[in-house]
Amino acid sequence: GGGGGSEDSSDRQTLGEGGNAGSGQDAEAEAPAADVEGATAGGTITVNANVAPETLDPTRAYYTDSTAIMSGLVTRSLTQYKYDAETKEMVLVPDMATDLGQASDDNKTWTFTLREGLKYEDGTDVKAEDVAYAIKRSFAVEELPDGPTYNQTFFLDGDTYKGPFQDGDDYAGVETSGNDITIKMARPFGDMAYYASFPSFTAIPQAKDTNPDAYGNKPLATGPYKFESYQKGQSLTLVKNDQWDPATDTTRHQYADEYQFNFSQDQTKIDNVVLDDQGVGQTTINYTPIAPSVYDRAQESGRLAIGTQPCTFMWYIDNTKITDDKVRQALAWAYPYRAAWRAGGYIEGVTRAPSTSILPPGTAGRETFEAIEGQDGQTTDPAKAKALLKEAGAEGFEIKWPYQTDLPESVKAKDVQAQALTAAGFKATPVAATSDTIRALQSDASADLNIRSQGWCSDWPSGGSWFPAILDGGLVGQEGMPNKAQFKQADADEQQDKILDTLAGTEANDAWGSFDKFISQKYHPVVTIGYGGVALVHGSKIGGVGIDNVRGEPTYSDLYVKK
Amino acid sequence: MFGYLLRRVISGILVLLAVSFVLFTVFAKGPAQPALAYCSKGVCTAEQLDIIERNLGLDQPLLQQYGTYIKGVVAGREINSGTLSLDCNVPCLGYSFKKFEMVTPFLLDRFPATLSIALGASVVFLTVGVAVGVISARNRGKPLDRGLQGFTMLATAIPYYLVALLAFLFLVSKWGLFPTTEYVAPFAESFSGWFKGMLLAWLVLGLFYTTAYVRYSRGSMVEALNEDYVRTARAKGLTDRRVALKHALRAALVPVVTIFGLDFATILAGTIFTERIFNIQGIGLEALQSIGQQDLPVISATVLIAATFVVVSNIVVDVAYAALDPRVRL
Amino acid sequence: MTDMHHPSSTPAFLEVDDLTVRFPTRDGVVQAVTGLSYKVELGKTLGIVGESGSGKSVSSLAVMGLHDLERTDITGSIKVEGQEVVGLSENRMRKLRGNAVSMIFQDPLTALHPFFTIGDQIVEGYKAHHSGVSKKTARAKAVEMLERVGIPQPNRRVDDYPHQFSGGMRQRAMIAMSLVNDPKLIIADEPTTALDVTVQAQILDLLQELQRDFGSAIVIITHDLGVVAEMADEVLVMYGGRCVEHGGGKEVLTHPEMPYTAGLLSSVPDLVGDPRERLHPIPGTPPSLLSPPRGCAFNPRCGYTHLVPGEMCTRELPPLESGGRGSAHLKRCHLTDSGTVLAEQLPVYAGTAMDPGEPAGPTAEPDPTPKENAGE
Amino acid sequence: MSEPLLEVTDLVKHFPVKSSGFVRRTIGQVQAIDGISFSIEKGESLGLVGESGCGKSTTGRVLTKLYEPTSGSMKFDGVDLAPLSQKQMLPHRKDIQLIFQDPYSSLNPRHTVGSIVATPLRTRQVVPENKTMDRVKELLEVVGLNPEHYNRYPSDFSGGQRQRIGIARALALQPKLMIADEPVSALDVSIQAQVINLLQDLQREFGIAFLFIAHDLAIVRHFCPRIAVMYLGKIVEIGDRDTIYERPHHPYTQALLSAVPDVKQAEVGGRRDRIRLTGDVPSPINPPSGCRFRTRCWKAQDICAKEEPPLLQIGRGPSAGTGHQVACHFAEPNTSIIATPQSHSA
Amino acid sequence: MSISSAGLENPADALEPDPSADTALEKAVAGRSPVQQAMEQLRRDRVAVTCAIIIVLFVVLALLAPVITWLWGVSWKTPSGDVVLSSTDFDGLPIVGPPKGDFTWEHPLGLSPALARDNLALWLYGARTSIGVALVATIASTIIGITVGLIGGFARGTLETVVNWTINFFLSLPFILVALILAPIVIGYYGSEPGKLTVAQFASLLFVLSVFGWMPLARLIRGEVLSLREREFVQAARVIGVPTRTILRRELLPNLVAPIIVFFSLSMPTFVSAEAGLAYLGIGVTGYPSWGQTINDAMAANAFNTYPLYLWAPILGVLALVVALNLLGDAVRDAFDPKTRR
Ligand SMILES: Nc1ncnc2c1ncn2[C@@H]1O[C@H](COP(=O)(O)OP(=O)(O)OP(=O)(O)O)[C@@H](O)[C@H]1O
Ligand SMILES: Nc1ncnc2c1ncn2[C@@H]1O[C@H](COP(=O)(O)OP(=O)(O)OP(=O)(O)O)[C@@H](O)[C@H]1O
Ligand SMILES: [Mg+2]
Ligand SMILES: [Mg+2]
Repeated sequence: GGGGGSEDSSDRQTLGEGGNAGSGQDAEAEAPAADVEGATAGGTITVNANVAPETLDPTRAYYTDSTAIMSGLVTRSLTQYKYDAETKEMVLVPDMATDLGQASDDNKTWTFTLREGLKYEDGTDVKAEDVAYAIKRSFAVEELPDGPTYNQTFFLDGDTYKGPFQDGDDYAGVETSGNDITIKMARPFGDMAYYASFPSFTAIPQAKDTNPDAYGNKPLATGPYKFESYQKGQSLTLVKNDQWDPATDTTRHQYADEYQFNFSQDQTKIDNVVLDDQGVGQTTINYTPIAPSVYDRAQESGRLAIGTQPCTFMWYIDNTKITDDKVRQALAWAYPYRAAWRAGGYIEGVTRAPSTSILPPGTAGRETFEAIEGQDGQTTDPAKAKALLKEAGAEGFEIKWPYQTDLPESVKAKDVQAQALTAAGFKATPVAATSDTIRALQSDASADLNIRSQGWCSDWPSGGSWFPAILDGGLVGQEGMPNKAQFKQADADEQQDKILDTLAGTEANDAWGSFDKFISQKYHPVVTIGYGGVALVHGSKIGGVGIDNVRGEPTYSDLYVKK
Repeated sequence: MFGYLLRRVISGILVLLAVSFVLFTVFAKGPAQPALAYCSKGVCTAEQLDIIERNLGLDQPLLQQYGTYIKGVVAGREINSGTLSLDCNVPCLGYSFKKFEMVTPFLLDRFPATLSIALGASVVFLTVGVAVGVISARNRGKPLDRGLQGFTMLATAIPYYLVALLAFLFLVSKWGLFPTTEYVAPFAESFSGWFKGMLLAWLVLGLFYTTAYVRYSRGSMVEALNEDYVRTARAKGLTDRRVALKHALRAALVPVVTIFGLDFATILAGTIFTERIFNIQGIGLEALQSIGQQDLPVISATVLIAATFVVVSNIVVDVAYAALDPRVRL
Repeated sequence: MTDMHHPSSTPAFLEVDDLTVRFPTRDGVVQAVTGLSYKVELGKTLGIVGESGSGKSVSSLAVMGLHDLERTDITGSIKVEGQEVVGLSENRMRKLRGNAVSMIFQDPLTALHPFFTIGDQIVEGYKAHHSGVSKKTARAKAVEMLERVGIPQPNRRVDDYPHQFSGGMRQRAMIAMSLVNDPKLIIADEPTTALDVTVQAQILDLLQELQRDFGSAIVIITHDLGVVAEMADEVLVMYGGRCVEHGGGKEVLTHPEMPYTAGLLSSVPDLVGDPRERLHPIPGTPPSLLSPPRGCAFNPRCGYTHLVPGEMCTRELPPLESGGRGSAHLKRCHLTDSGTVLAEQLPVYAGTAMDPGEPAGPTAEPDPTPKENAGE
Repeated sequence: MSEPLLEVTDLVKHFPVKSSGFVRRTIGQVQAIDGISFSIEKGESLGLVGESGCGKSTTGRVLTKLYEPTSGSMKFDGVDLAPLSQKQMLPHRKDIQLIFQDPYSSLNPRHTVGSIVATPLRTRQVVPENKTMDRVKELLEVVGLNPEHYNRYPSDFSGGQRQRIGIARALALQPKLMIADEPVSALDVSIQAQVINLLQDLQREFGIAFLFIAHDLAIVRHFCPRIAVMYLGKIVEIGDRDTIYERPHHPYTQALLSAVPDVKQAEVGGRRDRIRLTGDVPSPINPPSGCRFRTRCWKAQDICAKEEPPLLQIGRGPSAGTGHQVACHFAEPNTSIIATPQSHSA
Repeated sequence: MSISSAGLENPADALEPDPSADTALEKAVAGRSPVQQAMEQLRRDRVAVTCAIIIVLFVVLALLAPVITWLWGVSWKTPSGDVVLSSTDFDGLPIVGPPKGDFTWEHPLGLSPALARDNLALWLYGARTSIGVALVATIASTIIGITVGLIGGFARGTLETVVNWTINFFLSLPFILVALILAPIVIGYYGSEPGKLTVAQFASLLFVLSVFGWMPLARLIRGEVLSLREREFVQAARVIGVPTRTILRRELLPNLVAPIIVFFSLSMPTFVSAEAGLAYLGIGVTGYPSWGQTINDAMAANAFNTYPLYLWAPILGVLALVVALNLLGDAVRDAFDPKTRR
């Protein structure tokens, strides 16, 4: 399969399986990275999006777009993914580190060795202390919120150390000696090599971090490009970083002279600009998926790139409010999968695909199964739902789920959902929110909702970045509702702990796969409403386009402007 | 004149104070808890919320907050937040904890772009609008007049956003008739770059507003052409052109200029969409974004700047009015 | 002024012949001026009098060529210095306007442009006919003209705006403006109506003085019979768009031959005679120009129709012809020997003559019968 | 002599002139009327003449309390109206009515004649509502309009007829005093006479007193047995008709009279020696010191600038006893202003 | 959006008949009121009649929307999931009717993308919302504008200052920003109660439109009143002792018909587009279609190059309405304005 597209019977490019979504590793990858075939230097690459990254601070970058931009072009980290054009897969390779890290036997101590010759954009050397500082900095979740939070779970003193701003440099979890950086864990953490690819595992000189809040407005580049100007929410201009040495880099290239990112653009506009393929449009790539209505045009143009995204979209059933398993199953039959994709502005089979398991395709150890017999992730059967409701004696059960009034697609999807729920014998009560309030609403356990709608994407291609983060009983009651299903079952939690504490590598991955099947079939804690995919268009003069299927983003560092 | 200006300025300042106070109250009494916007993923413990509120000064009584804000505007102030302590210079419009920047310099940076759009578009709709209005008025009742009136009317019927989008897509993206729109600083960078980058934005926004000005100027031109002094001018043996363009137009401009002052507020609304479609980073986009992010200081600042725009333009218009009409004494 | 003598051989400077001006409107055709003829010689003054709406202004605007030709039908002939101006191209007409022929308008406040200085407005007229004059010369000309019309401190006031002038000064400025090119014909449309009596006297003096100096012909339009009496060598009385009486000034005012003129004279109160005597107004209101009464336009208001046999007055338009008092005194009336009759007999108004029921006219109006006339 | 209907004493009306500065200080006063005194008997009519801007209309408006007087008293029927508030004024309103100069702007173009004339009746509830229309028709008939036209609009009427409507409106309340502010200046000569005759009839019939404001000396002469001449906010001469016209004492009155172009005088050989006044009326914001007329007066001497001449009774001669008063240091009669012609109708 | 400019076209238009024109009018009068005369003139004006017919037609179509859609058997509501799936393609574009299928009488204007709603029904109900909202908002802002303008023009002293200052204040508030700020507030309050939310959103739409739409009219009226109050007929009423409020209502208001008509005909279209813009922000008519919302949706669906009919049907609706309203407004104003009545 591979992460790329495949052709279905109607000539339409659709998603293939997720491949191994970056779970491949190549500890021996060599620097410099091999040239992209046909790549030429020079030119400006314009990147458009209808969204904008919340932050570009390396410590806070956690969304797929900000991670892809920063890791791909600006900030190097200990490890990184590299696009393999042949297999169209991402492969984990050493980046600033010389290898993928040396773990102790119990997976509780990890050591990375920094390469020689790494420099910041200002010409100063990158030191191991800077990486250590960056790691410590990522504990400062109060000052620098929104970043990944595995530190707190797995790292030594993760629950007590609050980062260098509050607790100073004294953190026992990270030690440096020469070029070595040693990270200590509180509990076994077999996936550290993956985790080390996050921008938070970059190097930040402490001296330059005087105003941590503002650091993200102009982070110091270690990669091939540096910030020239950044207008938050609107635009970002990257120019070549002449201090970057390709000989130290296994993944990145420095083809274009400049990257011009335009955020918060009108979707209709950017789709057409690229498809019209005139002037700047020829050297433009969009990182937000196209609107469905231009799909045909995009495909004809031959400049459509399709790929998977390791994401599963879910209706998190509030398991404390909808306690009857039959009602939960009824919801799975009632949900209007395909109609809701269309209403929601997704391209069936391309940007949304039927989902069965919680783990998306490409996740190591994933099992394919049906959580409910016959439910293939796209069948709506109101009669079955009705029957189940009747069995449960819950006819007219009220479903309250949120939607965004200022997002027309959300409003449309809500209409379809409400219709389907009503048809299936539920009482449908959509709850209005705006793009500003929806996050808070969905994170508020006391909100008057019994369904929350969200997607989750792999942080790395193993179940370890899924269940402990979103369906762990211990998370119930925590601020911000990380466990939006409020799912807490003794047997499930017991299994999770066992996997975390005793298993690593393939064993662990396989165990997560079975765990997925176990809870899905036994408890139906969520309705999986689709796997994600991306369909990007680019101008005719953009070369080296690949889809990073770890993040569902373009492979920025391979892009070049065709002559 | 000076006294008049002073009086107008003070009345304008009162307006601005009222505007800012209303904003403050709306936010303070509104259901949205502003501090929430600063929590990670919109999630905070009550403790964290308290800290944020303290940082933002939201725990103080409304009037005191307002007082602090106004003091900052006139005298500058120090902004403290947790580990941070920053000097905010006059006119201090606060510090954006969303952008981690001082609002004033940051908006000042965006301001020239917005001003460029507004002024350029004004030039377009004033010149085109008045020119078409004059042609219409001089040919009133004839097919040319009806045609022009009808045509300009059509433009208002289509939402501006659509007009701008289509203009961009076809004129720039598809046919490449216009250079890509962007803001280039006219003095610091390149004047011609600025002109080229703004041209389409000016034309589209300008032509959209032209409709109204065609109507105004046609109306006042028709009126002026009926005035006795126009007959006097003709009786002197002046050419019709000169009579229309010197005597009638001069008088017809006065009401148009007055309306222009009134309209400035709505032109600003137009710049928001213009900025978005034409990729021009100005205040309008910031306003749009800051509202999305509940970034209070930026919201207040943009609203205040917009209001100041209006107030100032009204004063300017009054002065222009006096310059146009010697009977008006300020 | 009677002592002024011009050889009668002098060809008339302005000759209006059978001038008809009509305005087609949505409601019908407004027959503003019908069959008007007159001549004015250089150095002479013609006074045109008549009620509001009788076509005085329209006829003189036709002479200036100031009508919007797309909305106006003009027939007949107007000759200025022998040159036909009806149908003259706009461009050539323009050369005449403000040059050989100029006009003074009634309300100097609205007739002067409020946004330009007095000087500018005078200079503009000068430059329009003297291409290539320097700024300085033009300004000097403006100052000179202001001085000429008696504005004190002309070189300072030349930069003033009209609103800084008083009413009388504005009218002087207006006159200065119209005289800047030494016109041979001045048309003054109610030049003093907006002014106070004392100022009016000043302006009338000024006009006479200027005429003496320049020898121009003047057409003065007014509805003030006193002004005509003072100024005019000849008087033309208009009613309903037509000339109804035409003759020497004193002649017409002392021995009117048209009942309308007589009516006008008797309705004006004066400074002599018994103040307690009742005024004798003409009953009713002026005729509609959209559908003028049949026959003599004045017949519905005339107190002498009973003296004309055979309902002539309502049937037939009387010709403009010489009455008993010499060929220069023309009248439009069926009444024979009207001069004497008017002098000796009081008008008789029959209630029916004024019956409002007739859809006679404009003022076909409601009830034009003033009470006091009904009884008389 | 019984108490006069209206007795105006030292009436002053100043309009403040504001500066354009930041604080809008009053930097001067338009001395529109500056201490005038006169009285009107029941059923009498007093003429008020003068040049534009001399304060005639202001006088009328102060008397109807459209403007608040600055000082002075105006006793009407024994009550001083000057200090009354608008509310206290209400009961007196029906007794003093105003006829306006402009027959176009004084009638609301959007109301029918009937409703215009009925407004005072309804507002003051003079007649029961069901009788209102009858009364309106009566009034229209009185002023010589066809009562059946009560449902037409002012635009359907000619100027003279409109003026009649205004008169009907003023008559509706049966006032004791009618202030006619240039009631005929906007009308054609032929119509002027109609309206003057009508007013005279009404005055006679209803015994209404008139304050007749005009700038046309000939018309005032026909309407008013007594005449006051105003100049720049002051009354400079007041007396009965014959005195004023035949033996005017004040130079201004003389000049005014001599400036009138008059057909009948033209008949007798043009104008007499016209007294040429130079210049314009000075600004009422800064009136000349002393005698206000001195700047245009040919008789002016030093004393005129220093001392304001009081309005004094002219005690001798034929004008004695007629209440002839003049405000001039050098008052002397001039009888040659008006030449007597032979009557043309003879 | 140019709410603020509506109606200022002819600031000096006098309402009173021009005296010099009256002889020219005389024929037409005989016993007819100005209103009747104006109607007469309008009746003779072919353009005006056509426009009136168009407007009436639109209003009738809007009113009869339920009947027509019922007769035609179409509905603007989202059909069931099965129908959505069977009538649209994977990319949301309809396969029944244009652009992918052929014309069908069942859905003469086709179906909407994604939700497969019937466009005819959307158009008809859209007309309902758009015209209705515009009408209500126009009436509301007209009333506010008249009231404030009358007071501002007639009052003196403190009240005058306050009123004028208020006008300036509202003029200075950036309408669009206030709307943007209001949206989340309203939704925050009523988000979880769909019934109340609809009402609140609708109410705030009308609030925003009318609160920010009245200033130009108020300024215009104030200007007119300032000149009208010096007219002698106002003085006459005061001399009679008519109370001020009655003077405002009876003497002044009837003379302000012309500017009010102009304002009316110019604001209606402004409000039609404003409604759409605000709906996008989340305040406005939700759960009901409107022309503006359809236009927005069509824009997002790239309808201008994939499905033109979807975009142009509502735009043509707005266009026809706007043009008709403006031309009719002009004609009505001309008919009532003696100056242009020739
Ligand atoms: N452009 C026009 N279109 C239609 N009718 C017109 C036009 N100009 C003038 N009239 C009409 O022609 C008639 C004569 O008007 P004119 O101005 O000549 O009167 P006048 O004698 O000058 O009166 P006044 O003393 O009021 O100035 C009037 O009834 C007037 O309404
Ligand atoms: N409301 C006002 N505010 C300020 N000044 C005023 C006001 N009304 C009148 N005036 C001034 O008072 C003076 C007298 O005015 P008024 O109207 O009484 O004169 P008038 O004698 O009636 O003149 P006219 O013959 O022109 O009607 C004038 O100088 C005028 O400018
Ligand atoms: Mg005239
Ligand atoms: Mg007056």
